[in-house]
Amino acid sequence: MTKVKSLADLKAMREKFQSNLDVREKSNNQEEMVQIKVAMATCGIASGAKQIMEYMMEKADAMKIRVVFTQTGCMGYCHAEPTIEVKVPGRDPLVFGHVDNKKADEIFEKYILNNEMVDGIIPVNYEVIDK
Amino acid sequence: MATIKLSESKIKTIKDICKSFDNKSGEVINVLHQVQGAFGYLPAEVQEVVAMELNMPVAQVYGIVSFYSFFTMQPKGEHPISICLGTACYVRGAEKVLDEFKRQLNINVGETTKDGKFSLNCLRCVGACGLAPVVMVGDKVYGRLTPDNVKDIIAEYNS
Amino acid sequence: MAKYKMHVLVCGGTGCKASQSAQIVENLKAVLTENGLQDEVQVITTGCFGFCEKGPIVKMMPDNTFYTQVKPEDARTIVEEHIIKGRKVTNLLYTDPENNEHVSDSKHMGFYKKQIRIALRNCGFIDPENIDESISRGGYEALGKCLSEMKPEDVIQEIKLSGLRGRGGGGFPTGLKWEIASKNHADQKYVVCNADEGDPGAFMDRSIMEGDPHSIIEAMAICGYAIGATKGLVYIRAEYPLAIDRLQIAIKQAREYGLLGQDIMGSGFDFDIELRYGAGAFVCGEETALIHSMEGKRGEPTFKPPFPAVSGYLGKPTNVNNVETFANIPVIITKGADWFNKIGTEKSKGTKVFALAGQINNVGLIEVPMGITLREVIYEIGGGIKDGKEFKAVQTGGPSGGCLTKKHLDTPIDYDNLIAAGSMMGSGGMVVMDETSCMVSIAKFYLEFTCEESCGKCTPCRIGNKRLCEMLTKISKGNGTMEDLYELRNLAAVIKDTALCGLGQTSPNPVLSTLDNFWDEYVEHVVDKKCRAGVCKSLMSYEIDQTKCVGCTACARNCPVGAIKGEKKMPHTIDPAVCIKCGACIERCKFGAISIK
Amino acid sequence: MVKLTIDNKPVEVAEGTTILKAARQAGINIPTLCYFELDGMKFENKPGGCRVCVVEVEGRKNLAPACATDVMEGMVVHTHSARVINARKTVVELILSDHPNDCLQCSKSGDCELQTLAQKLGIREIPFKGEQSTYKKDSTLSVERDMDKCIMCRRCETMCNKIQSVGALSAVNRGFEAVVSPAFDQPLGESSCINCGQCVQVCPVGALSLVDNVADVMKAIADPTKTVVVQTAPAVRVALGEEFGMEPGSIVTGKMAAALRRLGFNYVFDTDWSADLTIMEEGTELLGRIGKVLAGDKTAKLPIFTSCCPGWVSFYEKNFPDMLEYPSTAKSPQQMFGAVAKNYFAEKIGVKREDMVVVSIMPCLAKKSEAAREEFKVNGNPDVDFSLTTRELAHMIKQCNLNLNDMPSEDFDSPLGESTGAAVIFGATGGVMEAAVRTAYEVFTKKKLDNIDFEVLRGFDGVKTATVDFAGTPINVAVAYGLNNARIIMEEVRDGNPRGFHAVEVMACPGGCIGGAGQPYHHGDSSIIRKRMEATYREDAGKPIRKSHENPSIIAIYKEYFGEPCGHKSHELLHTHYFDRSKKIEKE
Repeated sequence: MTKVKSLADLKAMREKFQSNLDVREKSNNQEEMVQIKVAMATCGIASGAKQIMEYMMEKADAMKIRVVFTQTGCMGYCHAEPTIEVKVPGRDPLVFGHVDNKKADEIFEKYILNNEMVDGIIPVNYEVIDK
Repeated sequence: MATIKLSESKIKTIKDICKSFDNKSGEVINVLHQVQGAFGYLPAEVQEVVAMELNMPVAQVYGIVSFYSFFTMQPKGEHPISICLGTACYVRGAEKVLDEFKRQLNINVGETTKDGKFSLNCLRCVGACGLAPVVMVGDKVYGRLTPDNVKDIIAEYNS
Repeated sequence: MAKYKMHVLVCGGTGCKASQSAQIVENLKAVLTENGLQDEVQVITTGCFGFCEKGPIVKMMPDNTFYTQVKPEDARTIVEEHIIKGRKVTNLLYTDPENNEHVSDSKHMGFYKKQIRIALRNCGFIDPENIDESISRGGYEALGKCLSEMKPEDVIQEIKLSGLRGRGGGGFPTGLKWEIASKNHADQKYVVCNADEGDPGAFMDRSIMEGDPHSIIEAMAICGYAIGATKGLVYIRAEYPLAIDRLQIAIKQAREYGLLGQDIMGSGFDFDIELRYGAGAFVCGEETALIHSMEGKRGEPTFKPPFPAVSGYLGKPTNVNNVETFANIPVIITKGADWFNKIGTEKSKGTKVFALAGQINNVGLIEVPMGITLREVIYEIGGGIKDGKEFKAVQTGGPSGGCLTKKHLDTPIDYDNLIAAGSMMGSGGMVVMDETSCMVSIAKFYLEFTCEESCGKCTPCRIGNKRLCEMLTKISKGNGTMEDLYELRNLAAVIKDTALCGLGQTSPNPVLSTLDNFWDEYVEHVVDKKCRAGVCKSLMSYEIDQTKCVGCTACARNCPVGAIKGEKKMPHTIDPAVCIKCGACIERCKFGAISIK
Repeated sequence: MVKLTIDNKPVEVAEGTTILKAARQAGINIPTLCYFELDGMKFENKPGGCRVCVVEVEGRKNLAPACATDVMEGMVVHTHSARVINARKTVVELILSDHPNDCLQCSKSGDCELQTLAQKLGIREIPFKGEQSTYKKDSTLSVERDMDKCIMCRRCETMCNKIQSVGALSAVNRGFEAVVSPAFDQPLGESSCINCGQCVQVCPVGALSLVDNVADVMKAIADPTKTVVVQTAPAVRVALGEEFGMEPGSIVTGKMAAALRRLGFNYVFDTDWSADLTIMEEGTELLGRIGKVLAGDKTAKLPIFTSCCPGWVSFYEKNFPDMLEYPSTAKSPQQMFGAVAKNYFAEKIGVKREDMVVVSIMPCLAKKSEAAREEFKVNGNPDVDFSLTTRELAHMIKQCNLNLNDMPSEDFDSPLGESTGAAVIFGATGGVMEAAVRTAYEVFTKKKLDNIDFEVLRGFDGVKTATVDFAGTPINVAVAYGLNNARIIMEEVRDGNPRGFHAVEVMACPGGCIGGAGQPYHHGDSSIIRKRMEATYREDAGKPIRKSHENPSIIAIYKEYFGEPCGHKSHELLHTHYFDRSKKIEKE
């Protein structure tokens, strides 16, 4: 059994465990964070939504961007799967279609970090899922 | 002085419990908790053996048993019914539920039915105030009760 | 290790467990596995969320959806709808009673809006049986800070500056208590956590121990370091099996991590904790009685001084604090006294946990800043009185407290204001009553409790409270006189003045406060022989309104003593000589024909 | 020193003094009820439970119990403000509301602390009506219990547990039902009680009292077919006078003998006589055991424990069944007297055993139970028929319209009335040991003892030890009173007797028999017991003969009847054996 031998030890341990609780910690103040909803209905999953979600989670971690990932059902853009909705604090939500790893990189580097437009935005004609 | 009669296995159980606490008289409450856990109640003979093992006067053991409401010298029914009379349950009508249990079982608080199936007790707050009024049968908690539910609860254990 | 994308928190507090929350967890796990999602979604059993009225609670993370009154069979819907399809299960969402709208996020619920969670910071958020989750929330960092950066006197100074006062009832300044214990030198000292929560209708300490046991362990160790004690004891009610389990698990985990035991975090400080079990004696909440009980004796209090800080457990200096007090300690150390003492009022700092119960819509556990008003608690957090009835009184402080009325609704709640109003903070029970509560009966209820729980050592409590109770019984039976009311007041005052321990001294409060605030109701019982709430059976008579009765015979069939007579389809009548006033007829009558006069 | 003000009086007392004691020093007597202290005898009972002694301390929220509150610099105390008097009266009214109103018939009437208090406070009616506690009446051969009268002062509990370590009584139940009782509310006689009666001596009310045998004795005296013989114990003569308003420590030996004669006893004898006989037997037994041990006899046990005290005898029979060979087999003086009276003396005066009634006057309650032991009966007829206490004798004298003060001084009858100073001191702790040493020394060394006053064995210490030089042989002796002190020594002996004791004297009661449970109530005033002790040694010093073996009547009876100490005849009449009376667990 690992013993905690100093305060530094304890802090390192906290660091190590923290990601496990990230999902919960983030949920407490999601309004201040980037929220990414991944459409995870049958069509989404079939076109690789799961993989893209995992990729983006790792990407966010690597870039040290605090992102809340949630799964949602079908957004109605089956033609453009995988689709994701990105909500950056202070901006309107945007929905991106045909997201792959390359597109994901772009979304992070250009849109989220620098507010530059990226191809693949689907016009806002969808209904908000939460209603 | 009198001779105390008790079965060998019970004596052994008590001795083992006392020994696990190094036969220290300061541990008497912990010992009584475990002994009651083993036998369900603490009859006089059992207290005598506890006193002897912990080398303390049996009057003091009885002084403790009779002080704490958790300890009982009466065997409980097969299904001990405990009615919460904490404030939250009280203001939400626990007394009526209690009266109904008394009526249905035809026993008073602290008593056991003739067939040994049910015994009736009151307790103060099990901490499930959100479910008030609350009744426990054994370890099972029944919440948001009205006198109408009493019959069904008893029936559940009578089949 | 699998990285979970979603966490489902299920309340594992006693209340929710009683409503089958364990089964919900099992079902959730089963359905998740069925769908191959066991590595995607983590199901965690947490401590109490507080909103017991609406339990069992299930919270979905990270989207923060708060499901209420979930049943085991709802597990499938939650997984298939919410988790797989991403659609919220609307019928499990909380409905705002104001506008009948569904609220999905607890932050937008009235119940949670005004709360500040310090003592309950981790309750309903972490798995209390997993020390890693506690550590990742900063658990044991305060202890680490004390051991590596602070001298014991710095720790005491910080607690003193914070203004923290004992949350168990009396409100004694915690830092001062520690200081006294630290200054008494002895070969052995003890830190005791008083977890013998006995107020009927109060369960905050239980919830903390069930929801965040590590915060107690950490705080006790900090206290041990501050006062120079290496041994800690938790005196816990045997009636709290879940809390005992979780504490035992937590102590074991802390030992494994070296956070209890010898040379904690390489500081050379040793500390360990043992559990001692209460056995059902309310008086053992009093610290000297508690100590005697831990020593294996009858839990009788002794006169103070000597205080436990001088001569306590086994005659050694002992510091006794209650669970909630300890739960505040780590936060004060990490965030600093200055942060803490900005919350609350001038003389009462920080927050207080209350167990909100009674005739109120939102029964549950709340943590609010000191200084909040009763109105805010009852109407904004508590959601008002049940069934739209009228607020009559709120009882705080349990058997040691008193009943407050409408005129106190805007009084800021703190130690001193409550005492000035004739009640007290107590451990935090708060029972709301509507017009159906009779104040004489309420006073009698508490006195019966005190009589049953009196240790019997001193005359005023042993005989005095018994006599008070008998006088109240006499009054509720309609046999009281005005002289009785004056004698009631005199006796109550003498008991308050002469009883041996704090419990005896406060035991007449329910009588005195109801006499003060509901004098008219007492006079009504005595002079008019009337109980306006319809509770005192001897003062009631049941009557059937001949114009409303249709002769359905439901009342007559359900009368246990055959007091109701009448032909079928003809108005019935009640024979008052036979009637035992049980109320069975009223409950059965569908036509509202029976009334209490 | 701490300065404070009590009732506007400046008072200066040592730090750690209670308000109660500070007030007493200032001449202010705050009433108490549960509080009880025997100064210098380590007996203290202050649970702070009755709340009668509450006083007002300026600046404090609540009234403070004077018995348990230490003084503080600058404290301002009021002991009789309106608030205090109202509270004190209410508290006493509450006690009375749960107490039978049968003062007229109560054995404690006139000596009752609650009655005195109610009078002092001028209580004329009890405003509280309600349930009264009722319990089964219960009695052993010595102690009567009427717990309806119990006021929960807990003095008896403290005495039974802390001082005597008997553990028969404990507070049981809680709240209004709380009471002091044996386990499971069983009869006291079935408990570990050894009938020392100290619970009775300290009870402030009539809850615990003695079994009164006055009527039995009066009946025997009235029966013309009976020859009634009375014996009086050493400690009675230094205490009886108190019941008749005399100063504590008054010696009333002659007046008592006169009163007994006027009460109609046929022969007025003295237990002091059989105390001398006890020394002969016990001393010889001691020397015999020492001799055997020195000769390497493993069956002989040392130390020898005295066996005069029946409370102590019951105590070791119940608690140390494995050590029954240690105590002396000599009967107590009461029983030696009974055996001699009903055999030797009855024969001598030609009265049949059944027609002789032996009455003893004892400072003791346990003597009543001792007299009833089966081993002290012949065909169901006991050697001692009735054992009365000092208090009962006083009642009897009063009942017969006699006043001890008016009695002339008379001698005891012969032959069982002659005694020495050694017998007199049996009444005080250490006395039996001193008397035994006076005789054993001279018998062992065949030399005359120059100084017979063994100061080291006197006084109020609970345990005293000394080494006496028997002309080159050091003899280690110990003296204890209070059975917890005795228990500690017994356990020490069981663990190998590290201090090498040869002889140990044990008396159950505080200060020995002078503090016995049958003596006039001392109400916690230990100076009364001290004065009885002083009187005891005064009486000894005034005696012409002060060594038991020099008592001519004792020398005569050995010559005429017993032959030699510990001989065949004395074994038959003067020695006994002990029984294992401990609690047993039997497997079913």
